[in-house]
Amino acid sequence: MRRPTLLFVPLWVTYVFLYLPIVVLVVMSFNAGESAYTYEGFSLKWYGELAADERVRNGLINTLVVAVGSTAIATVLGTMLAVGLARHSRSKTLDALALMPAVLPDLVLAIGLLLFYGVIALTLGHYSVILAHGLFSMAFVAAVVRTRLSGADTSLEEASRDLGAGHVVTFMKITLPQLAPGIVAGALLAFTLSLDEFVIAFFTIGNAEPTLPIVIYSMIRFGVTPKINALAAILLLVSFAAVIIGQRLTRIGEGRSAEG
Amino acid sequence: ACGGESSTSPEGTNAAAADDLKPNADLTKQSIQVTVWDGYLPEEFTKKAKEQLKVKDLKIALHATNEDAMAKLTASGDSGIDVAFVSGQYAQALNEQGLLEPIHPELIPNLANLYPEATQLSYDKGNKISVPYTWGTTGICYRTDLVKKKPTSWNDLLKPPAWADKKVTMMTTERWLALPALKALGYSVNTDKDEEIAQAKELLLAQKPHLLGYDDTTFGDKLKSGEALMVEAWDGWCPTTDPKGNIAFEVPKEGSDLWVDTMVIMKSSKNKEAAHALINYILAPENHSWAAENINYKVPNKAAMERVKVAKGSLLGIKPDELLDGESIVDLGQASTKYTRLSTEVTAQS
Amino acid sequence: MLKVEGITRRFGDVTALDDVSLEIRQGEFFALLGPSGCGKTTLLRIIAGFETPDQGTVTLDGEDLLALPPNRRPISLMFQSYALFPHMTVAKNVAYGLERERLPRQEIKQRVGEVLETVGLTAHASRKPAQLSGGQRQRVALARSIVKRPRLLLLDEPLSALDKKVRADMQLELKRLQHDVGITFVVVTHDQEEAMSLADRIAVFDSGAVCQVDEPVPLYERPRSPFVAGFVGANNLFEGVAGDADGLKSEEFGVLAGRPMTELAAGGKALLAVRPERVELVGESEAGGLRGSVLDVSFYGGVSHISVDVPGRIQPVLVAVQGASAVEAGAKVRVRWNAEDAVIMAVDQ
Amino acid sequence: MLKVEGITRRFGDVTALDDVSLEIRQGEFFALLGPSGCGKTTLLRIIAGFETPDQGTVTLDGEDLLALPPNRRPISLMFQSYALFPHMTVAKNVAYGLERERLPRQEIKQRVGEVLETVGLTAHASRKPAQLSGGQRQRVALARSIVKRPRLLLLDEPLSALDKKVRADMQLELKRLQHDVGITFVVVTHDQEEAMSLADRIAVFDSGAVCQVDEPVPLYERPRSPFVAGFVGANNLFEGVAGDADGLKSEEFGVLAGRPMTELAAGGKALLAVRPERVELVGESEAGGLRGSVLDVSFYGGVSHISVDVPGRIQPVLVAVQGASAVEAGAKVRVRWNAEDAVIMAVDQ
Amino acid sequence: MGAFVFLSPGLTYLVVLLLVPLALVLSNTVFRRGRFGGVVYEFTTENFARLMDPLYLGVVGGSLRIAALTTAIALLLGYPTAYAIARLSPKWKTIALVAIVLPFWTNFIIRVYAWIILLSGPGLVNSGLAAIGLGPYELLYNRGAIVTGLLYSYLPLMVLPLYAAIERLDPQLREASANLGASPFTTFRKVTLPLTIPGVLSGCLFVFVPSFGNFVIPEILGGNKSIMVGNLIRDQFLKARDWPFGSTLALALIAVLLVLLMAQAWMARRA
Ligand SMILES: Nc1ncnc2c1ncn2[C@@H]1O[C@H](COP(=O)(O)OP(=O)(O)OP(=O)(O)O)[C@@H](O)[C@H]1O
Ligand SMILES: Nc1ncnc2c1ncn2[C@@H]1O[C@H](COP(=O)(O)OP(=O)(O)OP(=O)(O)O)[C@@H](O)[C@H]1O
Ligand SMILES: NCCCCNCCCN
Ligand SMILES: [Mg+2]
Ligand SMILES: [Mg+2]
Repeated sequence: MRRPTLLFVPLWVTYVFLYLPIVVLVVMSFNAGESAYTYEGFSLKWYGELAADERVRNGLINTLVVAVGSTAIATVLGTMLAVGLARHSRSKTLDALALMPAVLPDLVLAIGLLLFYGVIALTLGHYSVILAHGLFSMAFVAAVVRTRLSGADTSLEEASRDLGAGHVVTFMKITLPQLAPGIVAGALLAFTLSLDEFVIAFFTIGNAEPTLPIVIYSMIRFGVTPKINALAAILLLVSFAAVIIGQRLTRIGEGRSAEG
Repeated sequence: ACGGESSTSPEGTNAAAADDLKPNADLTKQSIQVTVWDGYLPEEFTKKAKEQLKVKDLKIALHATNEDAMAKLTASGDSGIDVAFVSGQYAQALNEQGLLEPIHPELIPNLANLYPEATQLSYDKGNKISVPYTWGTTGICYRTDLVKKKPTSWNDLLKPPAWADKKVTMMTTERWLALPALKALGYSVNTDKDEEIAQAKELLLAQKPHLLGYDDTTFGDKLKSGEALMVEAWDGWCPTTDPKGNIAFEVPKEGSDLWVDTMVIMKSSKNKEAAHALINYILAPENHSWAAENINYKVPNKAAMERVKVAKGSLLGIKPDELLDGESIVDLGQASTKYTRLSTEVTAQS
Repeated sequence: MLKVEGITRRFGDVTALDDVSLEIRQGEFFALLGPSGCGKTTLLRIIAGFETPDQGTVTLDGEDLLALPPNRRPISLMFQSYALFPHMTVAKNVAYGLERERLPRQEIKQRVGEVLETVGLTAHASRKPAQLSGGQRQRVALARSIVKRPRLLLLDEPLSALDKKVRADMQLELKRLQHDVGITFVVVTHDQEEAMSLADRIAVFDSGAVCQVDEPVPLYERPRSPFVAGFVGANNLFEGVAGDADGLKSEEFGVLAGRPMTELAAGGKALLAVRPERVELVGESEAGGLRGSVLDVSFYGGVSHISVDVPGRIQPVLVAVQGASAVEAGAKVRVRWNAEDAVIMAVDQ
Repeated sequence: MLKVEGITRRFGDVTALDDVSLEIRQGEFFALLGPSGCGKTTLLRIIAGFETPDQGTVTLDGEDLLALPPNRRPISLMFQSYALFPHMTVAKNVAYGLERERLPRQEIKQRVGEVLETVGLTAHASRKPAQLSGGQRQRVALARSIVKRPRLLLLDEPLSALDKKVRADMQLELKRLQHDVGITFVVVTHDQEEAMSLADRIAVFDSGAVCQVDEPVPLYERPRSPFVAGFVGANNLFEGVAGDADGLKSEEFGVLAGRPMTELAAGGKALLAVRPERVELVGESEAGGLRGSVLDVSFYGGVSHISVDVPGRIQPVLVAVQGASAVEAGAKVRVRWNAEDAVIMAVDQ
Repeated sequence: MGAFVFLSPGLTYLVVLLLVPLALVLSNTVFRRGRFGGVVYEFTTENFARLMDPLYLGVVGGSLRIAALTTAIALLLGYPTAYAIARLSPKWKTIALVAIVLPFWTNFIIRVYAWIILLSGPGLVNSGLAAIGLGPYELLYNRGAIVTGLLYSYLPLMVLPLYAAIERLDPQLREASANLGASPFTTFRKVTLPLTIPGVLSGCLFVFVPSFGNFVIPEILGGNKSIMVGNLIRDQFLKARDWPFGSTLALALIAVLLVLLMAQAWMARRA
């Protein structure tokens, strides 16, 4: 069928909206001047300053550690939860409970967790942030996966059971691949949310070395310099690289499964 | 366990109730965890202090605001923090909750370097629970090239002239939000009288439509970019040393505050001797002067200030006795909620 | 072998199965025949374990089947909707059940190859289901369930999307499987021809209940109820009362030749059924039978169906003749049949 | 009316349609008959506008159809997979197309009621598709496309899930629509009987190409190619060479009686086809025909199929007789036919 | 059996790290603030009485309006976007989707700051407008700027679930609708939209909630001039150190969200 080009107007509006500020950030990162707002000529000096900033580097590492850890927890538990709720439960209460961390404002969750960690006298650190991020990420993963599950054909699972597969094998071989796009989307969402999460991390990291958003938050408190723009540009570059590598990897993965 | 109980311990816990600390304790067995504002200590601080004090470990955590620090220090069972940097009234509040270890002056010989004025701060007379690190005041920071008339009164900010309409900012942290109005009305910054606070509110509400915004942190940038012409500012954060030389600071004639950022030692600390040793290290003139030179805040350390070269336009020249003209902000306990409400009422108004 | 007893299943206010009992013998080819929506799929799903009956028991060689989870039942079900795994190739789909039995790879490969050969999809082994036509998908589903050689194979409309030719091949293949491997088959179909040509025995369903279980010829020739008579083959039905030795007393046509299936109460309401292929079409001038005029001639390939409008009847009388027919619409004719070709049965009130 | 010219459509390396040309006349009932995967659905999708051909044109009364978006084509398509709207009731599904025409509510209600009556789903009007059986869904899909009374109605396997009885009703209904409303029909089917009984003309497809377009009786009786002969009806085929006036010269059986369809080059490879119902089964002692023994007897209701193993042939010879047959497997018999009942055609190399 | 295997790990996690902490927060609501912060375990209902103060109710109402407006715009922009992405070829689909989330891999705060550069008095938008002889307009430090920032931050949370819902629609349903005479728009309204309501609801929830509870964006882009309920809560915990009242505000917020969740469940069931 012919595609009406009109259909793609909103898409372009969205991309312009999403990328205009990003482009501005990147351009301003090459600002020779001190101001984050007014461009005064080209310079790479802010990148040099950034490179010398050990806190930013460590912040980035900590952020990745937290994001990978919490995404792993959230993806596994969230997927299981979605399947369990969709296939083995009729409880509306459990449904609501599973969605709650995603719909609870960060602040409430942060305060609650802080109180809780205090009560059990846990010395805070990166793992307490991972647990906290895992909690809301799990809800996001579960929600996305369930959206996919609700449209999935249950007769596929029945067919698998009929062919002699137990619950677990059916889950691994049939349900999971069916859900894969949902799980990947959920994991991506979880990872993205964690990378960027500030409030909860701020409250639950204790005295451990801060994650990048916390570093940025405190940098910004003392005024915005193009150094922060340079950081944004680098993050963007890293993201692009990650995406391209990720694409390559999935393509290799697909190639292999097509042969088998 | 949910945060500090409301302690009934009297103001200024006496030293007799404190632990016995050994001046010659083996510091190599102690590790120090500090929480401090970002940028408040030099980058090489950790390495140098660790070397010199010979402590087992020294770690720095950062907080952005007093509030953040309070959340850390009061919420969980054991924060793990030995030394914290907070503003004076917060030190007072922490002490009210029984969370602070009294200062053992015998372990901090460098206390002698402080200005005498720095031992008479109203939230902690005699430095019983805190040791001041920086101090300063609040005033109007402005663009000399763009204002039509130099501001001299808080009213210049509260009722901006037409040329400054929507080009002024106020601070949002509640006590500093109220300060210009209270001072303009001639009241104490520590008032707990409903009537006075209500009048301040009227002034602030009337001001709101003429504001660019409320800003605690980036007002300097707004001045530099010309978005703002006059802002309420802490002295050190007013970019008077900007090379363009078009920014100045003025303490309005109605008077202002004296704020102090201090160091405290947590009662829960297991490394109290090392904590004292660290404060003593910071008070050494060659160390303490760093703060004045790099964060543009005056330090209450006579010996240190004498080493500092005052740059052109710098506000470091303000003398301690001038500073003491300012009124110290103290914690108001229950009455502090009145200020929260005031700031809510002002900011919620549309 | 398989014993279904007193099974009832309701969905809300729909009773899909109503006290159904059946017994299926070892090695038998059993067909469930019935109109759309009569509960055939539901029964298979209960046997396979995907639906729980509200009442009743299902046993396989005396063992309670309902207590076993679906994957422990030695039963394969071919789904009416195929339920092919969309992310697997045809070969992977077929191999799936064998892999669950942990057979050696070599054996799996060989058996998959054989069964794909059988269903004529060797060339499509590495395609995904989305790239197949409807009939091709059905064959994959069939291959996937027969490759396991289960003790009991349940097939839900296995051949409905296939053309006659492939269908005939498949039917032969199913029969061969039944003989060679000794699998017991239960096939759901709404196609009476398929049921009759394949099955050893047929159960006719109507609205969730079993009407008659019989071998094909008796079922066809001696239906026990008007429903079966009407459903199995396009019977010509005449209403009347029983009692006459020669046939059915009809109000409009007098006595119609026929034989009662069972002892009938004289004077009771009854129905006479006669198959289209047993009805003879003769010239108007011949003796006997009923007069009428040809309404329509339909050519079906091997046979032609001629509908004859007989005054006094609403439904035309259907006559089947081999090959193309020479009569034309509008011709005046007579229809008649031999008494032994017509069945008389009671109508239950 | 509808003219399809030189349509080609490829999916990757599969050529679903290969230079297909057809002409369908106003008011005609046209059937597309062909094995699974031969491209029937693809052709309908091109006509309806959901697939763009790689080459070729489609015109409706001279107007270029390919230039119109699907919703502007005066064509209804009934999807093979039904494509019922899962969130709407049966009645809503059926009313959907009428609502798009902004008909008065009263009229919509009435027409929906009528069509549901026709397909026997009045009682299910307020159910959702998920609560229906396979056959019921198919009938909803059918109702949804016929209710619009479009100029051209494309039906993709409209009756495959229905039992014989409902199917016969539906077939009558389709024919009535054709006559009363004057709709032109294109029906896809793999069921040759359905094609023959319904259609005015039939196009036989094979692997994306049209093999023969003809009326049912000629198609059945005079297939022009071995494929058509094999596909339409279960023909018995014999190989040999043309040339003899009486029939086909076969290596194994000598001359077999038959009539050539067209002029055949003497000595060219040829095939003789004879319909099972044209083959006569006689005692071993009778004269003529081929000797063999009965392999299997299948009862199909109206007819029985008897397969006879004839030494010298791999495939058994199929014989159709009316009703149940008395012969049993193993009996020694002869098969024979009249010359005018067997067709001889050339085999293209 | 299956229920236990699949549900118990996640549920345990939820109980320990969600319900228990929330119970701790909620228990605060019936106690008094200590003189210098903290909690005094003395029963009181004063926090709830305070909640009814028009001052606080007004802030809650204002936040609801801002969040609702943001959500509505996100839906209006996000739906066609997700729809267009779902119609792309598989290869472009992935790229288009990644492009939606990519900006998020920089940093929330930096991205919000970028809008200051764009919207401020001497900023880019005003410069652009000046070039065509318009403005300058006050684009920053007002509600519009807050909504822009919220929209910018949470639009992808609308697009992703919508995309998931649209993508799994059987394309034949759209075809059937077109075939029955429906224009693309009618097909959208009658078939696509109703069948993607679950995705719409998830997307709306994912945008509404963080918008409603936000406090960073009103601070940065709103110039702190119009606070939202998130600022209120944050201030009670961090500034006023009035945990009991902060907890009570949090409870109000949770209550609003529970109502929304129930509405969502109800609508999803009807769809
Ligand atoms: N999940 C369900 N909810 C409600 N009713 C149902 C459900 N499943 C089946 N039914 C109803 O139960 C009856 C029997 O359905 P079933 O699928 O067993 O029919 P069937 O004999 O297989 O028909 P077909 O030949 O058309 O496939 C039908 O009336 C159907 O509408
Ligand atoms: N989207 C597609 N991608 C790849 N191959 C396809 C696609 N659609 C159809 N085909 C192939 O094109 C050929 C014709 O398919 P089509 O669906 O038209 O067959 P059909 O005649 O309708 O068969 P059936 O009677 O089984 O429904 C088949 O070989 C099929 O595998
Ligand atoms: N960049 C903002 C990340 C927001 C994450 N919110 C999680 C919701 C927790 N309730
Ligand atoms: Mg069925
Ligand atoms: Mg097809």
